[in-house]
Amino acid sequence: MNPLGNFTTPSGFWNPILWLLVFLILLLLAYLIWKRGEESYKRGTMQTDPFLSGYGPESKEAIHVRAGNIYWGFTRALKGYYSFLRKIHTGIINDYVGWYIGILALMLLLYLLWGGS
Amino acid sequence: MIEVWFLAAFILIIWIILSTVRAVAGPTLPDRVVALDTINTLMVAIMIVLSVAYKQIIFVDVAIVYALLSFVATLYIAKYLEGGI
Amino acid sequence: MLFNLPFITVVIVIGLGLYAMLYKRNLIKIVIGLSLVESGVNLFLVSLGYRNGGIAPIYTSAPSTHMVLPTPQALTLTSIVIGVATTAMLLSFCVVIYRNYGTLDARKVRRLRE
Amino acid sequence: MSWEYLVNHSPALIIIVPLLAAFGTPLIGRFSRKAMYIWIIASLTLTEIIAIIILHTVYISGKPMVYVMGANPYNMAVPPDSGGIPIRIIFTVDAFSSFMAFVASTVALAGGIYSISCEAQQSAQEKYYALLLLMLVGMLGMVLTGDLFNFFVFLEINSLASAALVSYRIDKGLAVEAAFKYAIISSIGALAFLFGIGILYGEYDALNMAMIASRMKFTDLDKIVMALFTVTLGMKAGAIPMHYWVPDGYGKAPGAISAMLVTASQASLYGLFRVSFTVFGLAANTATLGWFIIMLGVLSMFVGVTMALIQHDIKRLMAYHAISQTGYMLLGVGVGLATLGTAAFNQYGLAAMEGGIFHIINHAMYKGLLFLTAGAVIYRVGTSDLNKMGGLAHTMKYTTIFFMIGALSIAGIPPFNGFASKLLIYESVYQFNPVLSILAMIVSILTLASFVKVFHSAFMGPKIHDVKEVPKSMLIGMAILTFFIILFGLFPNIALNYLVAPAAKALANPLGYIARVLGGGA
Amino acid sequence: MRNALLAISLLIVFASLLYVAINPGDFGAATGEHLVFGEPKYSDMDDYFIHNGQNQTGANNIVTSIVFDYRGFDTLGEASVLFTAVLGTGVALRLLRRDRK
Amino acid sequence: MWTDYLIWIFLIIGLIFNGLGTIGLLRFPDVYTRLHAATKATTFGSIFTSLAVVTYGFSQLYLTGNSANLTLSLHTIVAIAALILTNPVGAHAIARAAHRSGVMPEQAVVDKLAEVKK
Amino acid sequence: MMSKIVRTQASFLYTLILIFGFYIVAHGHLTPGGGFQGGAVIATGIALIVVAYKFENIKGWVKKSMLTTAESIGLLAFIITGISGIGVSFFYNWLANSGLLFGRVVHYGINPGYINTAGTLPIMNLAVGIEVLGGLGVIIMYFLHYAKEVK
Amino acid sequence: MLPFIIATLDAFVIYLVLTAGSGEFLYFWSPGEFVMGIFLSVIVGAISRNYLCRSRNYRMLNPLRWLKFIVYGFGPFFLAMAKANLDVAYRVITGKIRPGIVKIDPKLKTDFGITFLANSITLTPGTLSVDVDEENNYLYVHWINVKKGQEKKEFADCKYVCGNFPEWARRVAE
Amino acid sequence: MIFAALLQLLLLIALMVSAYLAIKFKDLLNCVIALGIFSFLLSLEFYILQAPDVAIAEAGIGAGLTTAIFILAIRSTSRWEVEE
Repeated sequence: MNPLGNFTTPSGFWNPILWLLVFLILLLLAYLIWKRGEESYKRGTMQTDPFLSGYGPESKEAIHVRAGNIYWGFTRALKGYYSFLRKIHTGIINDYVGWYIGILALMLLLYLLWGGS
Repeated sequence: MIEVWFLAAFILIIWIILSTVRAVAGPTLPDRVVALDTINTLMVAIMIVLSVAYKQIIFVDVAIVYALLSFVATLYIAKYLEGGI
Repeated sequence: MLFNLPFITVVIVIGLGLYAMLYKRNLIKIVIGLSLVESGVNLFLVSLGYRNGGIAPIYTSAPSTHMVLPTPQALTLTSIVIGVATTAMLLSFCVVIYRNYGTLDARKVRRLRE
Repeated sequence: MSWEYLVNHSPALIIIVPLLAAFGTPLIGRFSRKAMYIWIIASLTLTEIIAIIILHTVYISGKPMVYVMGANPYNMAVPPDSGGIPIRIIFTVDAFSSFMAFVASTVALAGGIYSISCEAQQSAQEKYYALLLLMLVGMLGMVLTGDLFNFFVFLEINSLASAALVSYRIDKGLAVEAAFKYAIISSIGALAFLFGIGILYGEYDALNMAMIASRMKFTDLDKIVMALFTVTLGMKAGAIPMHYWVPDGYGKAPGAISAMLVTASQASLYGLFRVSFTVFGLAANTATLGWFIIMLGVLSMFVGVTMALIQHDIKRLMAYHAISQTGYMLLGVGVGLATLGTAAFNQYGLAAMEGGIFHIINHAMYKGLLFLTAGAVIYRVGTSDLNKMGGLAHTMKYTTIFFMIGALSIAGIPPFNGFASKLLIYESVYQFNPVLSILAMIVSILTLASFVKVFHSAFMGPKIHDVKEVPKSMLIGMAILTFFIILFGLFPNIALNYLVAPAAKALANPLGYIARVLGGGA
Repeated sequence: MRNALLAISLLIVFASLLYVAINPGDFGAATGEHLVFGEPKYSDMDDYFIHNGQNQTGANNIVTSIVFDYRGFDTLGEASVLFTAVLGTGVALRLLRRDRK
Repeated sequence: MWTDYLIWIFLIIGLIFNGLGTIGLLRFPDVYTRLHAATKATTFGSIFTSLAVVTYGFSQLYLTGNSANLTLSLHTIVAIAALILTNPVGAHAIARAAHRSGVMPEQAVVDKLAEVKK
Repeated sequence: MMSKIVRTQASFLYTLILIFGFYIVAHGHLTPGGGFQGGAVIATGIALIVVAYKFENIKGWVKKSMLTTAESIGLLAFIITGISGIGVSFFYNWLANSGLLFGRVVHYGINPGYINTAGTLPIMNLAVGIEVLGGLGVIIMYFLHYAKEVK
Repeated sequence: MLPFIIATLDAFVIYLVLTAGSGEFLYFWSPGEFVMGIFLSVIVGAISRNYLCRSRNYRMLNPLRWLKFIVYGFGPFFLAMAKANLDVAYRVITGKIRPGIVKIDPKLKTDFGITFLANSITLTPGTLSVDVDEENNYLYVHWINVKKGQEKKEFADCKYVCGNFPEWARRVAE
Repeated sequence: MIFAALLQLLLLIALMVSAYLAIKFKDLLNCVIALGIFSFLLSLEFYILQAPDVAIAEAGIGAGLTTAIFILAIRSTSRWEVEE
């Protein structure tokens, strides 16, 4: 029972310490590569600003992507699925109870017809 | 002798069912409250009679609780109707 | 002799309560349905413990010792108190909802959805 | 002597301590608020310590602890003159129970410390803390008891306390609406559960789980009981077609309570596993039940995560994730249940169960942490709408770090603890049915995606709100859970070998459970 | 559609519960696994209570001896439920500052 | 024993009056007259059925000497007292509430209370 | 406020209900009843007083803080009675058949019912009775206050 | 202090009635019941002292009044009640009614007296007390068979409405 | 003993009827009254099933207090099931 050891899964093993070591080494490598990059840039000057064909950048509040707009394409693509989901989330308490009763009925049917030894 | 008490209780429960008719039909709310009150009183009678039928003296306590407490529910409804509370 | 009539009554009462909970739109009506279901379950528990010709499980001067089963009665006591507690709490929620929403219609009390 | 005494009586003490504290809280809260805080934290810490003692004891002895309420001596489950039937209420604490008790008390401790600052502005605080303790009592009772009716009672305590706590912020009535819905649905579920208990009692004249299991014949009535139990407990755990109360309740509760509600759901899940394995596991053909639970799990995973993607309320989003994560546990344990009794069980079914059970502890920890951070954000920003947030990382550094740890953990990024359990589930479920495993991975990816969304819109970006870091006690509360996340992430062996594997074995071995209770005294 | 589905599920649940309630023995069929009103199949636990409750606890009322002794822990839970409900009612119906007249 | 006949008589009187009360409840036209029937007749009838029990209790006490029968009689008397104390007040409260909620007596020849209200 | 007749009668009935409730509580181990039932009866008595009088008067007479204190004290007494048996096990009835207070020995069979029996049961009954009367009474008071004080 | 003692004694007497026949020592009551009864009565007295003696009116402590009360209860009252029921029976069967609400002035002063009278009226022939005037103690009585001519008067005659009950009420309660 | 059985039969029928009434009315106060009647009858049924403890509890809690709480709640909300 070595706490640092690896534990076996049905088809292999997993050892977080080993993984962490590898990860750290990779991080070090990445840092080294990053270090080798261009060193002539200076922060805070025009050099780091984006070039938008002559226009100045917009204010920071305006370019912040709001939560409602993220994954717009994804929801758009799955429109039918989402409209169905929105339809069943009615928020009426009777429907809450109704779903419960419905699943109970399904379960009862399932068990009484197929379940059992 | 036991049969007599059961018979009495049986007749009393017929009266209760007849009173329930007033609770169903009663045009106004006070009518239904009257039906409730009648049912309470009859219920106390039934309980006392049945306690002899079952030869269980302690069952009378239930009847006392009934007689004392059913009245409170009536008072609440009455006070609501008066516009009190 | 009674053809399990108490049990059938239990089921009908529970069915009526469930019907009220499913189809009635008023929140207090739903609470009434819930208390009907609960009364049905209580009656079920007590009638489970009945033994034909038994007397109440209390030793007094009654001659017989052929008693009905006491455990379901103890369970039912617990259940009744739990029931009144639930009812009181639900009704207090109803009161607060009415005050904030101005209605008790379940179709209008649904600001939380999706 | 006293140490042994404490160990022997610990199953009772773990209930007594928070209950006594809860009863005393309204009295103490009337005199001094500070004394009340000390009282609460002391009792929660004591509960945690006792939970650890129980965990240790059960692990060392390797068999369930039995504590009989009111018996002489305390562990005489079956009186000698009763003909081999248990009479009293028996607490049967096996590895799974002790482990759930540990989780519950840890999250409650974190939530209690967190609440001190978070709820400082609210009125009726003594009621809040008393309810918090009662909720903890409910969870502990549910996981420790070995008696069906007692389980029902604690289920009701848990439900009512949860509903009352959800309604704690009565300001706009939204929280009360959520609480009403939750209370209605959990009451009807509890009544269905009670009806099932009634049927079992009528059939077998017993209330003890072990006794019922040993007498179980699996007639048609038992099938109905099984349906009532599984659907009710699945509903309480938040499985999908009955999940509607989850986003409402989790979303509108105070931060610490959301974290505890997660644990409460896990306790219901415990009940589901306990009932399906121990009570019905011997007599029933569990394949149908297993597949049903798998289906519920898959639905929960997928629908939960896709619903989470489109939310713009931070706590509702997390609530949908909670549903989705519950799906993993249902999947893992469902696979175990579906293979129970076959050769495949030892091959991968046990591993799947281990994964599912390990996921319970991980889920309770990281989801609790996420809800606490969400509460911290709401505490400072004043709104829960993600569209109105942004740039919080500039000022709330610690909160951001905690949130990142939680988010990475829930998405299953190594080396945090979510990964370990998910890996177990993926691999074992892959051997059972590859499609399910692939689905689980997709869900994991979507989880990551939606947390990227939260992280981006709340913490990244320009500074919109001029806010300070949250008070210290809230940070302590979050830090406690973070500690366990990192601990279980870096050293999964501790959890797996000490907690999860015994729990899974205990669950898979109903005969041992029955023998322990019915097999005589000490 | 919705109402039809609800009605069907309500009917199924109702039928299942009715299945619990109806004793086929009344109609001539074989019984054995059904509940019969008035004739519980096993009663060993309750017979233990009836025969030993009075000696062990000293209470004539066996129900009380079960409620407070054999299953006293349930009663503690029940009392806690009532306490919880009172606290919950108090939380929900507490008066905020703006609520006062 | 002669008390048996007494019990019979009491029971019959009680049942008849209870029945009359119920029939009056069904037959009378408005709330107030129904209250007359319900309150008076059922109280009286219930008292008589209870008196039958009291008689039974005392006769058994005399016959067997078992003090439990004394308890039976005394408790029944307490129940009667409770009935007498609560029923008229309940009737009064209902009548007053009905009048205040606007249910006027039908076929009334005079209504002094309504005149006062105006 | 209900009429003078109701008020006067309620005052009489209050004592009757109270003592009857306590009778049920104290005889829980001998006759049907016990802590819960008796507490409910007493709480109904409080409800009777509440309904019979004016709200302004009730606010002064029946205090919520008193009732909640009663509730907490009852619960604490109950659990402490349970804990007192923890030398053997939680909820152990150590007073029964001991010859001490409430410790009269009772044998199987019919007896007229002696109040001095049943060990810790009467104590628990009293504790639960106090708790239930406080709890149910304060629920009524909460509702009444909310109906009256909130605009 | 006096209200407390009265309430305690009242409670104790009721308790004794409820537990009679329990003991072997005093034949009626066992010593345990006595002790328990005193304990509970003190609690009840402490709680209900302000309600039982709200009017601070101790006239009812006179044993003579109790005697009168008992005489009244078994004598005129019981007869009137029996008559009332025959009356109701008659009206139920025939359906002959002539209802109306009349006002009477019983000239009683105390709360207890008016309560006593109202309850008696409700249980006796053809009358039902509907309302009471808070200041002047006038009773509004629903009369099932209003006597011809009475509906014209401002105050109906007590003699027809409630017989000599006001006298009894005065004797017992004032 | 035939009367005991008939008594119970009628009682159970009355129980079902009052349960139906409790959800039928549109006026919630009527519902509460019907629920009160239901509680009384249920308590009598408990009594006949030899459960006096439960009968007292049902009489005290179900019939007395629950009705009171319901009426207080209806007082704070609306009396009619369908508003407007």
